[in-house]
Amino acid sequence: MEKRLIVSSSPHIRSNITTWGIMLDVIIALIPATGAAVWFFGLRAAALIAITVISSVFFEYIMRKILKRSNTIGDLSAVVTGLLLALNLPPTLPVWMAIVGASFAIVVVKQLFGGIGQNFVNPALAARAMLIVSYGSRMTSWSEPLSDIVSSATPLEILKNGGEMPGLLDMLLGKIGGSLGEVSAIALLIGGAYLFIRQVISWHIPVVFCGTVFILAFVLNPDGFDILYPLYHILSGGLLIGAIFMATDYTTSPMTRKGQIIYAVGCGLLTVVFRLYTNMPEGVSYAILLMNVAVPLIDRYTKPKVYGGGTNV
Amino acid sequence: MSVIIPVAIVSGLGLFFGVGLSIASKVFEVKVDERIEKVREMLPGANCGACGFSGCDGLAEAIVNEGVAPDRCPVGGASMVKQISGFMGIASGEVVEKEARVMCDGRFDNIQLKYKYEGIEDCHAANLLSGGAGTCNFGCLGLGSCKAVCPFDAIVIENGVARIISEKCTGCGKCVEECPKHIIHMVPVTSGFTVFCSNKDKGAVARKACKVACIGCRMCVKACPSDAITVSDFLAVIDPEKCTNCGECAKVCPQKCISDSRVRVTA
Amino acid sequence: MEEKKGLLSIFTNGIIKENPTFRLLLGMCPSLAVTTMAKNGLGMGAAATFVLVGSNLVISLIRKIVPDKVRIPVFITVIAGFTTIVQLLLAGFLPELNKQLGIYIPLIVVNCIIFARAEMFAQKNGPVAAVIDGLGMGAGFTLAITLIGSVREILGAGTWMGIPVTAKLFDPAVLFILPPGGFLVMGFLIAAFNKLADRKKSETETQEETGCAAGCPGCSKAMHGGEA
Amino acid sequence: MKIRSFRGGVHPPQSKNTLECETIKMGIPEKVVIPMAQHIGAPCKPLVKKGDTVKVGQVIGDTESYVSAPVHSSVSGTVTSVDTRIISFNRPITCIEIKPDGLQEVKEDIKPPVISNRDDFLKAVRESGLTGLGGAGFPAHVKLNPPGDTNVDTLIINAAECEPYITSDYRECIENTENIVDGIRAVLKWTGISRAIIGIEDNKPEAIRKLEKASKDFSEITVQSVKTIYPQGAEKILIRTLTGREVPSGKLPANVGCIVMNVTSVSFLASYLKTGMPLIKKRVTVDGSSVKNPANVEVLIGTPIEEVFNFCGGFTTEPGKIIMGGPMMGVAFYSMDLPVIKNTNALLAFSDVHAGLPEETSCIRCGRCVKACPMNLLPFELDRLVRAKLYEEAGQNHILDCMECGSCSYTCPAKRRITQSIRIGKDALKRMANK
Amino acid sequence: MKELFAILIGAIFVENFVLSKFLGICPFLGVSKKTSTAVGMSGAVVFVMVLSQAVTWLVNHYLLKPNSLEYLQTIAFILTIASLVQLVEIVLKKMIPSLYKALGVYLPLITTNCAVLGSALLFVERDYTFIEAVVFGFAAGLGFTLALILFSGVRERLETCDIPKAFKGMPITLVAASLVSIAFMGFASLIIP
Repeated sequence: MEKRLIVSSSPHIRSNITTWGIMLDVIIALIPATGAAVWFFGLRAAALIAITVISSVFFEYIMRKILKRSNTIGDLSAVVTGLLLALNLPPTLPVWMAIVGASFAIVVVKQLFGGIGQNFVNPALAARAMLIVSYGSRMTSWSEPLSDIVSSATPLEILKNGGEMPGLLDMLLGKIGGSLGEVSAIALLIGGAYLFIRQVISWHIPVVFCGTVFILAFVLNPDGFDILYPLYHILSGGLLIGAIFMATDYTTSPMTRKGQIIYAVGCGLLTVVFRLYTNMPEGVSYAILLMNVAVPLIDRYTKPKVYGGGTNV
Repeated sequence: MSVIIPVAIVSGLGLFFGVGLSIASKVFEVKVDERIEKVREMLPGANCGACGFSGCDGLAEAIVNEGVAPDRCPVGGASMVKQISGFMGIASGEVVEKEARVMCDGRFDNIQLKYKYEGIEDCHAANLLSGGAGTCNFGCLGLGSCKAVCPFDAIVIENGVARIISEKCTGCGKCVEECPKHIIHMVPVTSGFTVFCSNKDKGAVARKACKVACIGCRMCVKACPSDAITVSDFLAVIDPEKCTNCGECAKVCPQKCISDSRVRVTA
Repeated sequence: MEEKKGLLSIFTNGIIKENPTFRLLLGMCPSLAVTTMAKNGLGMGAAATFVLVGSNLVISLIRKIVPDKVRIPVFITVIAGFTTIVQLLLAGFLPELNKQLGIYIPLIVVNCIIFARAEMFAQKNGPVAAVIDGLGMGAGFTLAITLIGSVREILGAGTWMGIPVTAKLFDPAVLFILPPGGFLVMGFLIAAFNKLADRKKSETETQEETGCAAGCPGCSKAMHGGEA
Repeated sequence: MKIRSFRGGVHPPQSKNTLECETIKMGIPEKVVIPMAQHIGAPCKPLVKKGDTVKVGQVIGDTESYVSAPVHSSVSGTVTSVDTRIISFNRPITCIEIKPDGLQEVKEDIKPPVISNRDDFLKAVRESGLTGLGGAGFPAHVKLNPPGDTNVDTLIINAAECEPYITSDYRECIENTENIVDGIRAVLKWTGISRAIIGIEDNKPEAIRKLEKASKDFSEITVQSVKTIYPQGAEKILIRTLTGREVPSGKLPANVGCIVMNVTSVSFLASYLKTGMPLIKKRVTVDGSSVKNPANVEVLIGTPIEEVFNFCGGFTTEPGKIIMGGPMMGVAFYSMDLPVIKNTNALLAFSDVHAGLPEETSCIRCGRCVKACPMNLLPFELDRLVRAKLYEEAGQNHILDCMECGSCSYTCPAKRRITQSIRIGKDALKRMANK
Repeated sequence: MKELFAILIGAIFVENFVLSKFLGICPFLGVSKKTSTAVGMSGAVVFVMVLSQAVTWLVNHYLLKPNSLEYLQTIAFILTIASLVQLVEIVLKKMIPSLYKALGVYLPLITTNCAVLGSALLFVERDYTFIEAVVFGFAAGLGFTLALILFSGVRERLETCDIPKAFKGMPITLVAASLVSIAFMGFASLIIP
């Protein structure tokens, strides 16, 4: 048969941005934080991260196979989910629990809803919340950085229950207790800057999120006025990793600028409420998850004004 | 005494509300469509909301006014669905059982392709691009838009042409509406011989487009003993009301575009 | 129900084909709320079965006397009466279980299963069939929520009916005895039921279709008036 | 000078390889095929039949209908057939095929039109056969005669050729600068519009300089450079960029006081007023990875595209896809027999490597399409709704306001075919409306 | 005042009727397909909850308690609620058709909404005063509203998701509810001032 020309609908050219490329950028941006985690918590941390990532990819592969759907491990999204989940785990967590978390993230949160782009809450965060609810004590037992000593407190716990706070420099570098990836503020900020430069994320969500936390923590400080207090809130716990990497997850954040700002303010507000008014020292995960749930509604009410003055319904 | 007080209170409450309600319902009466009431009575009345409507009244209204399927109610079970469907069927006056039929046999062995289509698997999308990739401009595009809308999995795409599995077809007509080429028609289930072509071009053009295109030669018209076939726009159409399924038309058709659809059903 | 059914089929109907929890999706609230333990499921199921059987019987008996207009309030009263009886019985004999189940016992009154069966079955059938239907539905409900309770208890607390079963295998995930676990287990069990029902259906379908197994090439030949 | 722009848009690679290619005239083809509908509006009825001899500039198709423009013969020769073919739209169109005799005898009655008032002018514009040369092909006399309830104060000349590859308007600015200015002045004079703004992208300094120089004596004409971003040259977008006005949904530019004309259109108008020769030829950019010698070619209307490609040295590799127009909004064709028509501004041929589209994956809701959409729509949402067949909801989300510029599909990292899906939705809505 | 605030916050967030007490699951799952219906339903629920709390409290306090007939609660309450809802429906239909159109169509669903009866039973259990009972009803209604409206947004999105066949419909809805419920776990340890 003679050769036939291709006919397709315009446009006939495409940009070279791909899902794969975006995910790769996120992974690159997480390298400093991952490095910091391995530096501070040793090989055990490296093993935990590797196993979480591998099992995420494995579950993604298996689920797509079972559901008889196209294979999507090539888009690297499962790697990102696994990596983010691993960085949100305490260094002492038993490996099998991390695997349970990865299966929850990929199977229940992501693939049951149709896979990439269709989950309505962030898989890594939902898995973390699920692990916290299920294995509360394991998920909150921390270890001292650069040693094997099991310590009892993260800066946020100290902030809540009293005690001596670590120095600002230690907090910036990450020489504090906490989840693998959340300790080193500087590594996270480097990653954030990379994502911003690569135009993978815009500044709106991280900056408004952190800004809201800063202002509210400053105003609601139970011990009176102290500029250090809100700063501690920013630098400790999962705020930075949450604001830069989790709250900006495309799938579970609003589409428009206006929506993103409302969403980020909501995240900040809920974070402060959870940190100050509940028994838990940390609330970033729940705050983002709750705002994830609200995203469809935010999207619905923040549709842009159409050219020519029409409004979206 | 200890028995009388509770009984008195309960029946008192019952009486009070009963009387109050019946008075209220009389005073505030609002007329409702009779059919809605009838359907409402056939529904279970659990008001559980599992159907997605506001209780049984809401579903009854939706069934009557919006044509929602009664199987939305998970409570009633099959017998209720049948009962309501029957009631609605009688109400809308449908008696003849019909099924859908794709009036095209432009399989890949019968037609050529003008181009290689790249894009969304949807007949409308392809139709927007110079009327689709096939050489016949009237034929099935084979991208399965009808299959996608069929609620009963009754359509398969074989070799570039949609085919309807008549055992599964309920005659809902969704595919008829969907087809951009308008080549799916509703015919009585008893209808046998069918012209499997929709090409309205002149004979020569049609023949070039598809090996089994109707060229409007009128051989079948002459052969038909019951005057059931008419040709307009170079296309033969069999009137199922007059057709006796004798098969004379199929015998004479030079293009072999008339065949007995029942053969496929029972084969 | 016009056609006469065997009493046995009425009974099994409620357990499998029209399982109130998994197939009809009725009575979700108690199915989720009290199923943190298998035992609670069993207790709740028994209580609901009692009310179901009782109200089905009474309604079936009085169905001819009650005018249509007031049947709904009457049904509610009957159901509420039986619920109160169960409540008092439980409080008297099984105070522990009563405490566990809490307000969900009186809430049987608004359980859609009971009302739906009253409307759909008891109202149209004789007392014997109605009682059997009540038993079947009750059994189906009981089995279903006991199953949910078992899964949640084993995964969430590592015990079954209070007996430790998984102590050595893994740490129980508390999530499962909390509300999210309820939704989750319920969702998975219904999906599993769907899958099973689907498989059954497709089995029968493939059987039907084997009649046409060699059909398609044959058919298309037939379509061309026996050409070739 | 201040450079103006709009919100949204994308930056596809410019690929303007033919910027410096001076227009070459192509000779008389073996045959010409002239469709009776090369514009938006009623198709023309053929005025000649098989066997007739025709001359250059002779009217061979016309209609009574107002929204239409006559069709002229581009060659002298013999009519060999009048039949129905499927050319550019999804409907059969009557076409007149002419075999040229090579003499190019000009029809005797061709002479410059005499114009003394607005009506004369509009009549002449219609007779010239001019339809919008930029893209859609809207008859020019209709455009220049807006409904009575509008008050047009600005003539916008669209020289923002934002599609990649195409340089034919740019060549017009360079080669026929005087004609452009003359054409603008004629339009302003006879329609009574007070000012004209030439909108041109800031990556064409040479053209800007020439236009500024040619128009410096006429204060009513301003040259305004605009940012180089796609789709700057879309009518509604250019209006907003230049005047800040937004054309309401379903309204005409005239409703906000603007008329937009393509730069080649006004230039042709000037030459028509001087010579009386109607629209029979067109400058076409020929480019693409398969084309041996990319060029700007002046082609007689009706020339089969195969001959145009051959004129440019043929193909280096066998093409996998042929596009009439630019790569963003152009239409892909399957046959090399198609003729060049009035609004053809480019012919692109791509080799197999560049012809196919990447595979579609799931939307990741990254929001790039929302950011790119110049109409402020939610392309991802429209895509989702159309695929779920929720056409009415898509309509409520202004799917009909989409101008199919393709920015969303271009920028999508998941390579969703958003524009195509929007077309399906618009088509479905139109069908529903017709019912 | 402080107690009322505690009741309010508690009933909306901490012991959210739907997500942590499993009350009103049927309408939660049934009517959450579209945000618009969810809003209507929520309005109707809040309205009826407040009204029924008031009336059942009066029935309990002035009819049952003095005669020590607490064991008749279930019957008395359900009768009261059922009749009340029907009365409201009939009256609205005639008197304020516009409001009926917005809320009334959801009223039949409320009779069997265990949230209404549940909140009545709970105020007895907790020995609330009249004001407290009404506020409790209002707050529980708001909690229901919050969950329902949030969830309706999620479900509208689920509508076009590519969900595995066995999970289509109720199962995926329950899994989604589970995830929403996990998100609400954040409120579980809220310290109420």
